[in-house]
Amino acid sequence: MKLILILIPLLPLLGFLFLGLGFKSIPKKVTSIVGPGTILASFILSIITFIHLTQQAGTQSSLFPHSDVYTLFSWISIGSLDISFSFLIDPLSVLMLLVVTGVGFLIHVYSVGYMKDDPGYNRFFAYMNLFVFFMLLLVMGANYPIMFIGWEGVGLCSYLLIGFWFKNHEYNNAANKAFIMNRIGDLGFLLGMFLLFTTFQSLNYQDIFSQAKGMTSGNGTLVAITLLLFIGAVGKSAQIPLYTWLPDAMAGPTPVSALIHAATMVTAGVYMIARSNILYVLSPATMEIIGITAITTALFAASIAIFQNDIKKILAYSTISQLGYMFAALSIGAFTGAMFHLTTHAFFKALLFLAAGSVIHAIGGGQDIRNMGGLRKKLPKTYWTFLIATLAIAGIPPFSGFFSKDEILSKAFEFNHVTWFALAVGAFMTAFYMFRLFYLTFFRAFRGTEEEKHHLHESPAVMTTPLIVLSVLAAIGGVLNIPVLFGGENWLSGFLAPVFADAMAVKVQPAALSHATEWLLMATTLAGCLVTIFWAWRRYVKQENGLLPDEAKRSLLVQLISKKYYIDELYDFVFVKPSLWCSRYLHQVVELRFIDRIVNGVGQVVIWTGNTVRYVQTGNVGFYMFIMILGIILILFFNILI
Amino acid sequence: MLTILLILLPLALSLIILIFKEEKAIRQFALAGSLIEFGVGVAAFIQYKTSCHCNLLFTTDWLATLGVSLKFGMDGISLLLVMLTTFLLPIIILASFNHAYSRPSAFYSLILLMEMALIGVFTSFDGLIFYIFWELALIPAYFICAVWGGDDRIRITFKFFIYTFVGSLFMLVALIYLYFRTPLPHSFDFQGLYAVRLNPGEQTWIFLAFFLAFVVKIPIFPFHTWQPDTYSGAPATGSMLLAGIMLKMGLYGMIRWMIPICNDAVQEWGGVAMILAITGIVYASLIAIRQNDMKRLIAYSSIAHVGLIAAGLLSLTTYAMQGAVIQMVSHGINIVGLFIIIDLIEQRTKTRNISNLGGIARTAPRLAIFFMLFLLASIALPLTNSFVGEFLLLLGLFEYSAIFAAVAGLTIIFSAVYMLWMYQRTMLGKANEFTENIHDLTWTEMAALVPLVVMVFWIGMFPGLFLNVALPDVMQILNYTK
Amino acid sequence: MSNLATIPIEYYLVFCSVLFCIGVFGVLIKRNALVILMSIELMINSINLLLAAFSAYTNDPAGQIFVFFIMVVAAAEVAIGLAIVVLIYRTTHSIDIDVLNKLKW
Amino acid sequence: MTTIISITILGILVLFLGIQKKQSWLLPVILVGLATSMILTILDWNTARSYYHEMLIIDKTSVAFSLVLIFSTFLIFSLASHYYRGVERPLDDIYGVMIFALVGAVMMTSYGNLIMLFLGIETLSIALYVLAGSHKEAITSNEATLKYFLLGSFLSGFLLFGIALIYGSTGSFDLQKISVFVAACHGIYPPMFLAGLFLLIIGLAFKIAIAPFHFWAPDVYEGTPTLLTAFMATVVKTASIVAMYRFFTHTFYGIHGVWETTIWILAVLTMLLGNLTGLYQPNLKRMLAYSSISHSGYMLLAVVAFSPMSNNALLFYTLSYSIATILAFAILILIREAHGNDYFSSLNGMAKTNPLEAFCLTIAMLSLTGIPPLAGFMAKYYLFTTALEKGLLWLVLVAIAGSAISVAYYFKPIMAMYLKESNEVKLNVGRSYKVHLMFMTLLVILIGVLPFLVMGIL
Repeated sequence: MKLILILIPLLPLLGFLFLGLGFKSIPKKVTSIVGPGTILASFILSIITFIHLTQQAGTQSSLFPHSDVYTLFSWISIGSLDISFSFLIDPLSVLMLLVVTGVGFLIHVYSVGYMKDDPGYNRFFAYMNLFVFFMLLLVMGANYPIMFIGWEGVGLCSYLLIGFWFKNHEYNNAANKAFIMNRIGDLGFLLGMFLLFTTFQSLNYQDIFSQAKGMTSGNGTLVAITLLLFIGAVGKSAQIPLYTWLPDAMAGPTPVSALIHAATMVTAGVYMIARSNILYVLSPATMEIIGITAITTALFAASIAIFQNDIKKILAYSTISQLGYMFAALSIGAFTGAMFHLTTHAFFKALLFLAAGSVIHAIGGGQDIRNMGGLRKKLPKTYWTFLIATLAIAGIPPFSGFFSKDEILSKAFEFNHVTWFALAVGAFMTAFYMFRLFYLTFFRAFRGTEEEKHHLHESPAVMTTPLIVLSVLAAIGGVLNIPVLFGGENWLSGFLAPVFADAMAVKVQPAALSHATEWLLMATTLAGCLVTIFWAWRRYVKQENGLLPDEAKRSLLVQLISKKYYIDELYDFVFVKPSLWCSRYLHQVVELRFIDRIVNGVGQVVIWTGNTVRYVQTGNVGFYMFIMILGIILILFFNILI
Repeated sequence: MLTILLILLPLALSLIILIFKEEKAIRQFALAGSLIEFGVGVAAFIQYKTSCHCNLLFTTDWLATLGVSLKFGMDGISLLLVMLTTFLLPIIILASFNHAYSRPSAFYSLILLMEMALIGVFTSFDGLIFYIFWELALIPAYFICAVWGGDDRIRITFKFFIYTFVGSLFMLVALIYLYFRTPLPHSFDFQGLYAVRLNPGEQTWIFLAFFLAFVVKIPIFPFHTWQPDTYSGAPATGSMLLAGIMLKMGLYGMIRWMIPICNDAVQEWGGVAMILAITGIVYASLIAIRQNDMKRLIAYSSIAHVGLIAAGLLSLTTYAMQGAVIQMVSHGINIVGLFIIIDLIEQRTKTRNISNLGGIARTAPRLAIFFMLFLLASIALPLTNSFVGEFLLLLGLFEYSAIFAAVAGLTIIFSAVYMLWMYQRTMLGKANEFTENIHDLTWTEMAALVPLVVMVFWIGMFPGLFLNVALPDVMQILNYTK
Repeated sequence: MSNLATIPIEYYLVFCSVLFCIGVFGVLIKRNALVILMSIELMINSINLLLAAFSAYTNDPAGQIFVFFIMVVAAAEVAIGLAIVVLIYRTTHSIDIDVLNKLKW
Repeated sequence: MTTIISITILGILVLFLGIQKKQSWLLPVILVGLATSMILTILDWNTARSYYHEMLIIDKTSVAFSLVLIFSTFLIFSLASHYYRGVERPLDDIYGVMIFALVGAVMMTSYGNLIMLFLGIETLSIALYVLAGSHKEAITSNEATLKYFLLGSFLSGFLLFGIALIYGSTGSFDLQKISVFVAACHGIYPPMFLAGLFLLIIGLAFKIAIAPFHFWAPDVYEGTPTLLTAFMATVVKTASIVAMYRFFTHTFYGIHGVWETTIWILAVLTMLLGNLTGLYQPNLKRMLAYSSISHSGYMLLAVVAFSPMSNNALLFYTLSYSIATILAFAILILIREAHGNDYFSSLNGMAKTNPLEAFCLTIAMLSLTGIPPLAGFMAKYYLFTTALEKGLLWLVLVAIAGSAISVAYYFKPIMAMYLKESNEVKLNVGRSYKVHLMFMTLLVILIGVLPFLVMGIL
């Protein structure tokens, strides 16, 4: 078992080393095998682990059931600080393992086709493998430092992959932006860890959680810890205020966006909070803050998505808003819901990106949906898969998104109605902008240039197969957690239950909803979605002029939104410019004019004195004699007469 | 015995090398010599026993009348630094091969002499001998930087010399003062000096004297202004020696002398000193963001990094102290790596200005990769050496004061900002007339860089070995402050 | 001896000091090398007188012997001094001490 | 005693050789003679005795310092052949006078009686007046000798007056008797005696070149022929400081309190003035003059804090100082010869044209600065510890500040030699001279690294 666990992250790492050190010399064929191969292998291994875990369920007697900790070696150990390189296997991490490796594998396969003609082919797969390695560390780690290794590692890989086409400084800037914003979060995470350590004298999940169980709810330290960790999550999962890097991150190749900026990395924050559920449950204040942030983000991002025209940017904003959903779920203690949505989202959002990728591929680089349209005929596979994904994200039954969203919504309703309402509105907006995107891309006549028109073609099988597989998953992903309502048995909840057991025990459970209410809610949201979809259809398929509304007619609000609320400009004005100015000021004025001048001043004063003193040496004997006599008189005077 | 050998070998080499005439022989001799020295260092490392606090002791009377004795030995901390020195020297020498330095024999002789002085500093357990080596190290450093340096070197290096010299004079006074406070017969032996009980007033003065000496050397804001000029003015080899090893003398001095001797004062004034150091972190990082000369940028970043180390030391917590020791080694490795890279770039493009560079990643990918590795190391990415150090340092600081830790932690963000900026502007983007047709790393250059990278990840992944070596002595030092 | 004893020692002391001071002032005021030389001689002679007086009063011959030493030395000094003055005169055609101040600062 | 006699005989011998027109024999004879007299001196080691009713007292201290003096003279003489090469006038007079000056100096280290002190000083001074002017054609030399003579004889007048007053109040010239008197008067001292004491101090201070009686030094040093400047800067200074020291330890240790403050102030004044004024000097020789002034300031520390250790410290200091200074002057001679002047600009790029000489001068400068591990550092360190032992913290701080300042001017030649563009003028140096330079350099380093050879022998 241990070997398997070691192999799961090790294989991608080996893949990375092989491709990385092998460098340009490795032929593309080998790469196309090694790259996805390693991931496939660890996917299989993950499945084995999964099976192993389900079999031995309940047979464990460790601190929290259904979990194993495998220690490889002690990493840093001083006194009571003992950070060991150890993996934790429990339902939560296994679920993440499956998602990461599974989706990761599909995307790798897709990339084989997508990156075919790229000079940096090997480099690309090296990075991707490295990413998977770090992501696996992140989810498998049995203590916060190991998670942090993965946490920063994935950040690095996202940096490398966003700036993959490094000749373009726009992309590089995007990459830097991503890395630095993540770093801001990481500092929070780091401080959180320190506080954890000073409080619990350990950084292992088990020790911490078992101690935390005993603590009173709303404990100040816990609140501080959870908040600090949440800052980390905000950075990593692109929530307000640290979300602006994600849309820019679309500069990277589309598979990257699919894997890192949709399916896996950005959900790390969700995973982290789900992992430390007990801490969060015990600090309601934090939960409220999370809730507010999450809901604001959800709506905010969705509203921006409505007016974007770059196919990938739209998806990026939709990712942000979906992440908002997940955090909202967490904030109301619906950890299972969050993880469920995380999973389904991984499916359909990855699918969306890949499909978008194939669209872009087909057109030959163009990403502006205003220059697309009518691709339904040209790319049928892409069309259908995209449709499924869109339905899924829009929350149309029986597609996966419906179930995950519905669970969150009903939980929200239990929690309080305002939350529910906000999230419902979010759902409607999602439905709207997704279908806007869908219609504009696939319906009506093609609006691109001529040679683009010629270029149009369905992507090769190597790309479409993953699309199909994913679309299947996106379609039926819901079965993971079919609510009792539909005669399901909430399998996922059952599976994850042990992880959240303590949290659930602590949390005050609101009265469960009656089936009637649930039906009602479901109906309402569904209706709302359908209406918005219809409206989108009216606006973008039927209406002639509705297609490209000219800027002038737009209301101020709309313009504000379509300019992304000028947040980037704001940050630039508030943070970037001042710090640059500060840097220059410190160097030019404080450093050179002040500190250094004082230092030199001392020397200059001494030299000046020397220069003046030396003129006493007049070279005139009489004068010398006079001074001497003066000296003699003084000495005699002071020593004898006084 | 090994200790004294470690000191005498470089001295002998530095004298012998003067007889060689043609450059090739000199270089090979220097390299071989430094490698042998490294071998001796390794031998010492093997012989070293963590159990006893002062290993490989060598003692003999020197000035019985003045209670000065040649007492050389190693505890874990010195051992690590000696290892660092002996490890870096061959690499630095190797890296200097693609320069055609005038009067090579003198050049390499000075380098070896400096190695001798540095090892002397790290291994001497007698106050005066420590001071003698401390000053001795300054002379070769001065000449290396002044004679083979860049433009405006005369002013810069002289400033550097007189600044550090004046600083260390204070230490001399402090040492002599302590000497007279030791019980008769007076002696400079470190135990004797540790044992001196001073009243608060004296403590403060002694502390200030030591602090001034070390703070200038390290350097810590606001005593740092000599450093960026010197680093950028010095020849590549010089900056490596200064930044990689010599700068550690100050930190080492803090651990070995300042903290144990005036522990009360450290506890009393440490806060203020830490505020200085932490201010320095933010200050230097901010300045680094806007630097155009790569060497200057690194210089400022180094001020920030050592500021963190110093702050950690003064927090007097086990973790921070441990972190400081590890980080001293890591910083040495990383900054030497970065300076080598910068030097290689300058060699190829004849410029060091970020604004002139770009697109090297395409023309010289290996170079870019190594650069990236050292960059990641110096921004403390997990699994690289300086993450271990900074993690422990910040943890220790956090135990001392959360605010300090939070502010000092900003270095994590800032370092990313300026380092990535530098990387982007030099390596990425489109190639220009400077960088169009530069050749990639040669094998000798790789030979210089690879060991560093190995160390980066070794310390990053398995720091246990190094931590365990230092731990008992760190505890020992901290015991004096109890 | 007896008649000498009637004059108290202080008189000698004061007188010699005055002589000495006159010599000093001579040195300070005059610019002429020769005059300065003479003033110095005056100083020395005053000292000789003083020593003689002391030795007489303490009945200790050492003082008077020392006086002879001093005379010898003084003579030598003067010889050198005059030589130097001549040397200077050769080069500068003046014996004013202020003429020569090439060496300064 | 044998020392004085042997040296005197040597002097007479030199003059005799001069009469015999045996110029070529001069230097060999002198060097051999000095060597033998050194040996004879060493033979007096441990035989503490006095001659002629305590006129001369030979003890360890005096022997040690006599050795330093003779050794310095020896070093200087071994430069002479190169310095006076191409001078056709007979040199027996100059050499002879130098040797007689040495006799005076030795007397000053071993006097037991104020008369001997006076005679010693005068023998030294009068000889020096001659030497300073020995370069008759050079107007600077004339000026130097004039200044030196006028000021010297003027101040010796005061010295003499001081002796007279002391004699008057104590009734004796003998140090022992004087100290008996001092002990007898239990803290209340007649003003006449005090006046005498201080006049005596002043007289000596002039010879050592202590501010404010230092004015002659820079001018005279600059004007005097370089070889003899070296003699002044080392032998004369050493002899005078020893005389002062001896006279305090042998006689006035009882009344430490009376003169301590004065010397204290003089020391501070000297160190500051010497170092500060040194900063701005354009030429090496004058710079060395100021450095010698500041060094006499440091030496005063030993006098202020006299303890069993301090004569050791003083010995060590004078020795290392003398060697370093002579070394510097040795290079200076070469430079003046090559360039006709000794401005720092003439040193430019010497490291390229004459690496060895550059190295030697560097060592000399570093040693004078007090950089470990050279002799200068150990000397300063030793001196400062002795001072600190007496609790003279502030004085030491001033001294340290002084040496910090001194870095600025001691590094001028170094920077000129190593960092400035070369002016392609090669100094022509004989092999023997090279050897001599290396010998002195080696000494400077050795004494620094193995200080126990010299330290603590007293």
